[in-house]
Amino acid sequence: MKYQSQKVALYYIYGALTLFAAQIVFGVVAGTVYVFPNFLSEVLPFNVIRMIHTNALIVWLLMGYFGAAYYLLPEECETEIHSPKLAIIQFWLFMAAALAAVVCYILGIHEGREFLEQPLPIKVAIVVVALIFLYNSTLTLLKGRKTAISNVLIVGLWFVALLFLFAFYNPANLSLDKMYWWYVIHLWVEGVWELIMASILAFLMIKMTGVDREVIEKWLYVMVSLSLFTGILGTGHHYLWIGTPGYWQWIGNVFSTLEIVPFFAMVVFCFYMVWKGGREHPNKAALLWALGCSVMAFFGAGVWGFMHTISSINYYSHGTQITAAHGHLAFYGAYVMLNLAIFTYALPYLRGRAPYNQQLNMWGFWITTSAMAFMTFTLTFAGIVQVHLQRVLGMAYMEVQDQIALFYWMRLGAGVVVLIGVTLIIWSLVVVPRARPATGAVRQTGK
Amino acid sequence: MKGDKNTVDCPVRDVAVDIAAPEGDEDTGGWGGLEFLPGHPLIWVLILSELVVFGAFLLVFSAVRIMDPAGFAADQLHLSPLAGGINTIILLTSGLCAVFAMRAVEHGKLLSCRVWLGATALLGLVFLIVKLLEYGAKIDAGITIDTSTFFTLYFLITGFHALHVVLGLGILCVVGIWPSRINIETGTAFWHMVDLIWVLVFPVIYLVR
Amino acid sequence: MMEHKTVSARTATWVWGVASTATILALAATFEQVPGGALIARFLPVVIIMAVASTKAWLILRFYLGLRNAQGSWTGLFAAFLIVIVVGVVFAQAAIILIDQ
Amino acid sequence: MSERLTKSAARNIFYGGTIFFLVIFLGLTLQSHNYIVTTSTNEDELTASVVAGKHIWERNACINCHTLLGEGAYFAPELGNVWVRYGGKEDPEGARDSLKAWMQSQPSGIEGRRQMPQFNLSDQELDELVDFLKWTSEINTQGWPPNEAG
Repeated sequence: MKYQSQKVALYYIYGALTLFAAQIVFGVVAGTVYVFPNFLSEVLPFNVIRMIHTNALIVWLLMGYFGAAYYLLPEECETEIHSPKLAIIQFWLFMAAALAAVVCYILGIHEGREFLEQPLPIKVAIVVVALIFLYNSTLTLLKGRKTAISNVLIVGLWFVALLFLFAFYNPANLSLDKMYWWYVIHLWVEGVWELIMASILAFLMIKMTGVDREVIEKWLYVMVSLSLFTGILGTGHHYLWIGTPGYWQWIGNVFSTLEIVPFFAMVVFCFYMVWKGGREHPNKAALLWALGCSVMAFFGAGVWGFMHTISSINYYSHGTQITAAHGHLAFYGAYVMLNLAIFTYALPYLRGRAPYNQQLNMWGFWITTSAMAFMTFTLTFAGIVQVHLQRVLGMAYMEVQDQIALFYWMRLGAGVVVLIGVTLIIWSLVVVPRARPATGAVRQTGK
Repeated sequence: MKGDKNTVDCPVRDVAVDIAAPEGDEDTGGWGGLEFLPGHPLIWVLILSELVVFGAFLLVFSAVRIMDPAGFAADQLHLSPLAGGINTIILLTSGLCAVFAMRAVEHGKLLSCRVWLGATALLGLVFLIVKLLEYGAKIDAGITIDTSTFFTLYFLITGFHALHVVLGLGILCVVGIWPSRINIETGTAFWHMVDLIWVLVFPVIYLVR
Repeated sequence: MMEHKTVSARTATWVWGVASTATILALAATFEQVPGGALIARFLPVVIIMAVASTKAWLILRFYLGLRNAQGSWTGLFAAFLIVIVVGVVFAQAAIILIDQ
Repeated sequence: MSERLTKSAARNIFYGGTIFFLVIFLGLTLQSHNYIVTTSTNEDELTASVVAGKHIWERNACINCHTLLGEGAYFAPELGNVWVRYGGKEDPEGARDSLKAWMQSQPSGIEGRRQMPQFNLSDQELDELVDFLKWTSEINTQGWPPNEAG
């Protein structure tokens, strides 16, 4: 750690990890309700559990991005953050808004658009948080060195904030409502979040492989170009059955099929850089997360997304457990693993823990990743059965659910294993154990 | 312009890299194989994406035609192959002008380069006018994007292509204002791509029956 | 880094002449078509049209886009792109004729 | 020829290309907006009651169990076509009564069955919610869902 103000990232990382834990716990609870439908049904209905599960995810990922930005901006811009104090205020405001949202949900105060359930005052607070961040980070960027990584990252975060403004527009016409709702959801996760992802991966590659910045930044431009050239019109795959014109099927088919290309480019990029760099970075765990992120994003977002993006397939699979399978692996692979990669990389420096013992963290990686993969397979099979019984044979929804109960048991099992893995990860990140002197002969030399 | 500071210091750094990294086989400049194509490497990312998109559209068009050859044939009679053919020749000619513009800048003749670029753009404009007349005729005949699968794809593919012509015109203007060799190379590469796509779109949609 | 040599004015004009003539020929081929005729009469024009189109495309790629200076792998990639499209279209036509039979 | 390598040019192409696709996207959305308002949905029947029903739907976060036009949680049945499934096309009054009775009788409390909470909606609110679901079922969704099961 070169710059004092990088320390503010610690707040965000711990905040993110707290909400991460909450997200997983509520996920396991939701999985339990699937197999014991009466569990908690009087106290905490499923809709509230799910709301907390998804909202906690989105908020902690965003918090992680802010943390990552505050960590890498000073190194990229070669200057301290404009105002660390403001960054801390921003954190507490964000954390307070997140916790207030959870309390509101439990009390039954929420709005009803999926993922955008936050009551209006909390939405406003989120905008204020974003404005503080943009002010702080943009001024940092302007006064320091301008690199492709910091530019792309900040452009990504600007658009995250701008697109969120569509959360305030809720037309009475349901089809319009849905069309603009995707402006937030799709253009976030399949558009500008990919900019954030590519830039953070590029930062990690520069730091960990020692490959020349020139090379990496050029790759970065190729990756983000591919992401947006395909991702923006790829929105078409959400405009199939919600009252939008039929031509979206063609646009969606062609462009969203190509959305797999940027994810493939990221895999090639990461592995090529590591191979080319050939440098042994002491933080193997962070490298594992970064490589794992590119691979799992490719499978979760790329392959699993492609599987049901063609309109003639989506006609049958839309809104089934196949969607759930894709959603779980895509978010985990692309964005959860990305955040864990940068946390794993940054924490030993922020806490001054060299040499750092990564055993626990890497165990967490393998356990969680395998369990997520298993969960995805389970839900995919559940979805295939569901599609056949419900969409082809026309069996009633609840009867079909009884048929696939076994898959929900397996999913719960996978969920419990994820919880164990995540516990290990969080533990290893919060404690940041030192390696014992005997085994810690390799001193951490990175900066 | 805000980015100007970057523009100034980038080449310096680039040169330094060229000297520092002479191992040179597969990525001297760090752009991978894209390095060896004319124009800025990133324009080739765009060009390749576009070719794949249009390629996919044309294949989809052909595949869907298998389902309903009679309907496609009937709808196709509403198209004017003559207008399409004229447009093909217009674009081919504008491509030729673009080559002349490139040659001019190579010999350092900026004025001549701009004149050829102007001719290129003018022909592009004529292409768009012919296109709009075609669309106008369709709409007058009550044909829209919703009329049938054939016309959905017709409007999507040719419309998307026409928008590329519009973008191409913009690019030609930009590189015409700053006519460095690399800029002209980049701009004309994009223009030739638009030309190339039309050469494939025209027969598949207008002629094959 | 490679110096890309632009084609000579003569070659460029030649390419333009060939491509334009090909366009006119392709147009003529369409007007000659008799719908519902013999098998070959329905198949051949499509092959000719696509052959002409891909030749034009190839000329543009090589001489206008400057691919003749590029490495073999690039040439191969673009050739593959053209082949896929031509084969796709011809295959579709074959399928239509076969289903029709 | 090191000018070829400038990253500022790369940035310009990235931004230029992105703006190009964004403009196309916005143009198509605008056209879709118009299509939705004039063609695929029934704006004339978007009555105060339907709008109120939509708010009730939102206030109670129905989307976090059900799907609506295939979007939402996958824990409970699709409701975009529930009006059709309940026979609303042939017998609107009967369908309305059945839907209301269903919601009033929740939760079922049956062991091993998924439980829908009791939202304590007034009779008027129930009517509004049903109006919203009826309106939703009349959106032209390109033929989705494949069958009544939703």
